[in-house]
Amino acid sequence: MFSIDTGSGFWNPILWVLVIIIAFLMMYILRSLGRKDYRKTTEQIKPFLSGNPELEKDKMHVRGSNLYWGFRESLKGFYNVLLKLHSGNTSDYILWFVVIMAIFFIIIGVI
Amino acid sequence: MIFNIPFIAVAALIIIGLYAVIFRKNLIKTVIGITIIESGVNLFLITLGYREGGVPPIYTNLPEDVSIPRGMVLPVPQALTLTSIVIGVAVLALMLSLVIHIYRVYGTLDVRRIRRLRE
Amino acid sequence: MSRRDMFAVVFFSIVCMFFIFSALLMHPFGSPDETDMDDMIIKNTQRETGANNGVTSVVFDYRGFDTLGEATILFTAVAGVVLLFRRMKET
Amino acid sequence: MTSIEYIIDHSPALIIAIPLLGAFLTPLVSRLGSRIRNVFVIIVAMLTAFLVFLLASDVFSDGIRTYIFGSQDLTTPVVRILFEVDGISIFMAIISVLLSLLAAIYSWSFMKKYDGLDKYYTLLLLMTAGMLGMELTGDMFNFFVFLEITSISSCALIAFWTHKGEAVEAGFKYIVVSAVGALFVLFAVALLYGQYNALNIATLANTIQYSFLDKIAFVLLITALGMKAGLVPMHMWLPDSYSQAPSSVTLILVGATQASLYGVFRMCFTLYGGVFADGILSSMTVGWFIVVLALVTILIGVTMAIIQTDFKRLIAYAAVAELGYMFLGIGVGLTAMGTSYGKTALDGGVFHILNDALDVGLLFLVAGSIYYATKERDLDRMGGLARNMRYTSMFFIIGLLAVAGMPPMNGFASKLLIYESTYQLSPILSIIAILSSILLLAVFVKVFHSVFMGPELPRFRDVQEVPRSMLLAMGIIALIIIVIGLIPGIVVENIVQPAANSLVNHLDYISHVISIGGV
Amino acid sequence: MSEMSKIVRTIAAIVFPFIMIYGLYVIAHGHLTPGGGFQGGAIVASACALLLVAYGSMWTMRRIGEKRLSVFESIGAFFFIALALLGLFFGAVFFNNFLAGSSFLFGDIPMVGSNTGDMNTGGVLPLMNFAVGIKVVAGLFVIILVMAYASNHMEKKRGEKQG
Amino acid sequence: MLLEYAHIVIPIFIVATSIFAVLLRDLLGAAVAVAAMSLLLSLEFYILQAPDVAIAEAGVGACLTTAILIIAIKATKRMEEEI
Repeated sequence: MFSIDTGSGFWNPILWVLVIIIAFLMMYILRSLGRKDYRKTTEQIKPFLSGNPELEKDKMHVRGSNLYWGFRESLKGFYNVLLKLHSGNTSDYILWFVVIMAIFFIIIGVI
Repeated sequence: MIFNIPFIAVAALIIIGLYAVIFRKNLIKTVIGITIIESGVNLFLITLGYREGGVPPIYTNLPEDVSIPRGMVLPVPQALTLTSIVIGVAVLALMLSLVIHIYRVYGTLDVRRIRRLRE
Repeated sequence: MSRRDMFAVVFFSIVCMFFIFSALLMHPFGSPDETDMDDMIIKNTQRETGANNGVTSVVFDYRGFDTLGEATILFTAVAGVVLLFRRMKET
Repeated sequence: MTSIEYIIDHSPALIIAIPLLGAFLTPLVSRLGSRIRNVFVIIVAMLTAFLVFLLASDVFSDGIRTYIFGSQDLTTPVVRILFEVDGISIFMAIISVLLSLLAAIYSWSFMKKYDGLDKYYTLLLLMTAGMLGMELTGDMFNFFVFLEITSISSCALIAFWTHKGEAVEAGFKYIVVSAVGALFVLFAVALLYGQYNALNIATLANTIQYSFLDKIAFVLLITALGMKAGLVPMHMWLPDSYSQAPSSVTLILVGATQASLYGVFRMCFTLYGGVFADGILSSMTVGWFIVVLALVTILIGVTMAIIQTDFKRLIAYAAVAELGYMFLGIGVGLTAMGTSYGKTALDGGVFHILNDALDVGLLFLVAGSIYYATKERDLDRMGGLARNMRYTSMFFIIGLLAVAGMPPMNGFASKLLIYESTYQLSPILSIIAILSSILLLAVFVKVFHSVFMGPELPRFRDVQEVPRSMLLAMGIIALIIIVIGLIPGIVVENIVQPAANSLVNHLDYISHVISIGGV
Repeated sequence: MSEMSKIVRTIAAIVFPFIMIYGLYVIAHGHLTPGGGFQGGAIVASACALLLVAYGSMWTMRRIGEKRLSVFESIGAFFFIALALLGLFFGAVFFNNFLAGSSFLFGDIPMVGSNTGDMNTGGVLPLMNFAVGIKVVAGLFVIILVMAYASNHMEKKRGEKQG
Repeated sequence: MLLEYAHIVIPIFIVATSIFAVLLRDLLGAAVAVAAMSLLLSLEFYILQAPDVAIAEAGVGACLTTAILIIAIKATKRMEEEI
């Protein structure tokens, strides 16, 4: 009922749910071993930025385009080609259709 | 072979239409290209249904010497073409109203400049 | 001629070639190979639908559902055009 | 004959007729008031959904069901239009009707502030009818007609916000692409008609010879429908239109895209099924072609999704990648036709259609909710929204895990089937697919961080949680995702495998028409 | 489109009923002679387009109104699908031609082979022709009317911007 | 015999008008060329023994399509830009 057979193995979500529950239990146990002198009213809630003062909220947030900046930078050549292909030109959309059709014609018609 | 000319005309119409869509830079030319492709397909359907020396499949005041069914052209492609013509005008109207809106916003009909959406 | 155009011309001509090929390979103009379905419609149209016009009987009886679709397409196009120009009318 | 049997007997016709009737009446009903109109549309959608589920229960237990329009019995050769409902058709119909019902519920609050809503709801119902017609029909020309209905109505809906130039541009691109695609489909239908003088899929599949013209028709059909389904490199219209349409429309657009995908399935496996089965055309050739395109689809979808900054556009590229997984499933199924892992791949591909519709749909609805609450789509300008929008962020986590194929969710179950079967064809393909899935997770972690996490921005201090109807629509999808994730066995055995079997056994499809007197 | 000169308007007013009658004839005789709902509808719609050209879109919009035409279109579509649904109730199948051979309205069966044509034949076909005719006239006219009005509006706007 | 020549001549004219429709820089002229193409197409339908379709094509293709095209051209721009 719960498991599916994939031909070379099986998948059972119930087992996975059990694993998750065990993981949460362990996490809870580890958490309860920690220090208990945290107070909300003291200076403890302030972030520690190597002694620098905290900026305002707007500037602290890591923006969407800043994430994976390195990924994009390292694959720059690939992305340049890819962005050039996504030209946004309506004629190009139909051109790609014709190109695929031509390749498919050759594959089917010749072979 | 000479009598395959209507079929070759169909192929030519489709090619001309595709040419207009791919190589012309004006949006209205794109629309006209699609209309031409559609005319080509309509002509193809009707040509498929033609029988040499046939008469239309209408019995009102039919000449007596028509052999049935061999002497009549095929009715199904004609029905399909009727549907296809109305579909064509519907698509055309919608496309042109979008073109009018595009001109209102972008101020141009050049395909190469109408690409705020890319990447 | 830009690079894009050259690229386009190559593939476009391949597609053109195949279209012309298929036009030459069609059955000879004016003599369709198979006509079973249409012959049956021509023979039975008067008896079954009572209409003299074979095309109308196909449009509204044998393939009436297509016609419903076609009417729907027109309806859709009208709804679309009116929807697109709804702001124009207010001003 | 009891009344329930009577309804089941006529349900294929009623499934199309009821949304159409509803669409024709909506302009008249909307004069009575907006609340009545919304209730009317939702009732029509629910009635359609009810009929689809009724028909589904019958098809899954008793096999293929046909409906002849206009006459009691079939003639030889088939002249009338035939609806032939088998496993895969009804499987797709369930997805479509579910999506359109949810879109109707979601639109209640989401579209409240805009004008032109009577036409909006009309087009919504027409689109539902179009998708259902494409999926249930057994006639080539009828398929074309419904394809056009779907594309015209969705084009008008994509350009709904006409004051924005981008929306109009997206609508124009979509209509050009779909008009050209549909015309080539019609051309292929005409080629087939000219040779065999038949329009019925079963009749054509029975007599197809695979001459040169049939090859041309095959290429035209697969390419045109592949373009409408968003196969790379013909996918470029997809992010445009998905990102510019209102979110409720995007939800149905996912269904419309998948209806085109169904078209590819139907043409490959049923219409040209005999050609592959007899070995006239090696299924390896077409299969590898589709596998390669599918891998390119996955890779380009994922890599383009990483660098997007528009929320909905990012999800749209992720949807392209997800489409690649389905194409990978059917590609492997074609390449390894007849082997057991080929069947498993097909199961996975079919199962992934359902999962993709739900997962991507949920993400689009979340994006729509955020747009509703903040009027913002740029990822760079958002942040800290989880504080004020608890439920939405919870739904986003569910959708994120599901779309990236994290284990307890439904996406994993179908992707696992695809991975394992692909591994037996070629390990490298499977590894690429798994890596892309991981990248997909990375993409959505980025979105989650930049939208929901982070400090509370002063601009969004008084953002409210979205209205109840939108939460209801998202909640229903999330619930279905979790349920399918927990009991994949039941779903695969009872719904997915019959659907995949009906693809493989194209002879059943033909012989059923023969048994009722056709061909 | 703005109004044309008086000569054009007069001629359009004279020609309009003739085209209208021809279109209605084509619709009504759809089951006997070439023609039918779509063709006749297209002819009548082109007559209406003539009116639009002669009198200008403002006048036509004010006189006829796109709302009213939309209602006509809905009614035509509704009749069409209702006839199909009646087939389900009387003939047990959706889209059944339940009137053919019923010796009721349009119920006669013509003589097989060539004949002179009898209006009272065709079953539901003439009714469907009328429903589709109404629908096509209203639909095509609404499309042209709305587009002409919008184009007129845009032209005026552009003139204001330049002037 | 005459009809057979017509089957050769009219398709050639149709293709010629469609080439005009594509190549003309003046969009209004292109619209007129489309109308001419539709009219010739309707004539071709008529000699292919399809009077039903011929009426529809003449009404829809030659009249309404052209009207819509001209309306759209009036609302936008008459000449194709040269860049």
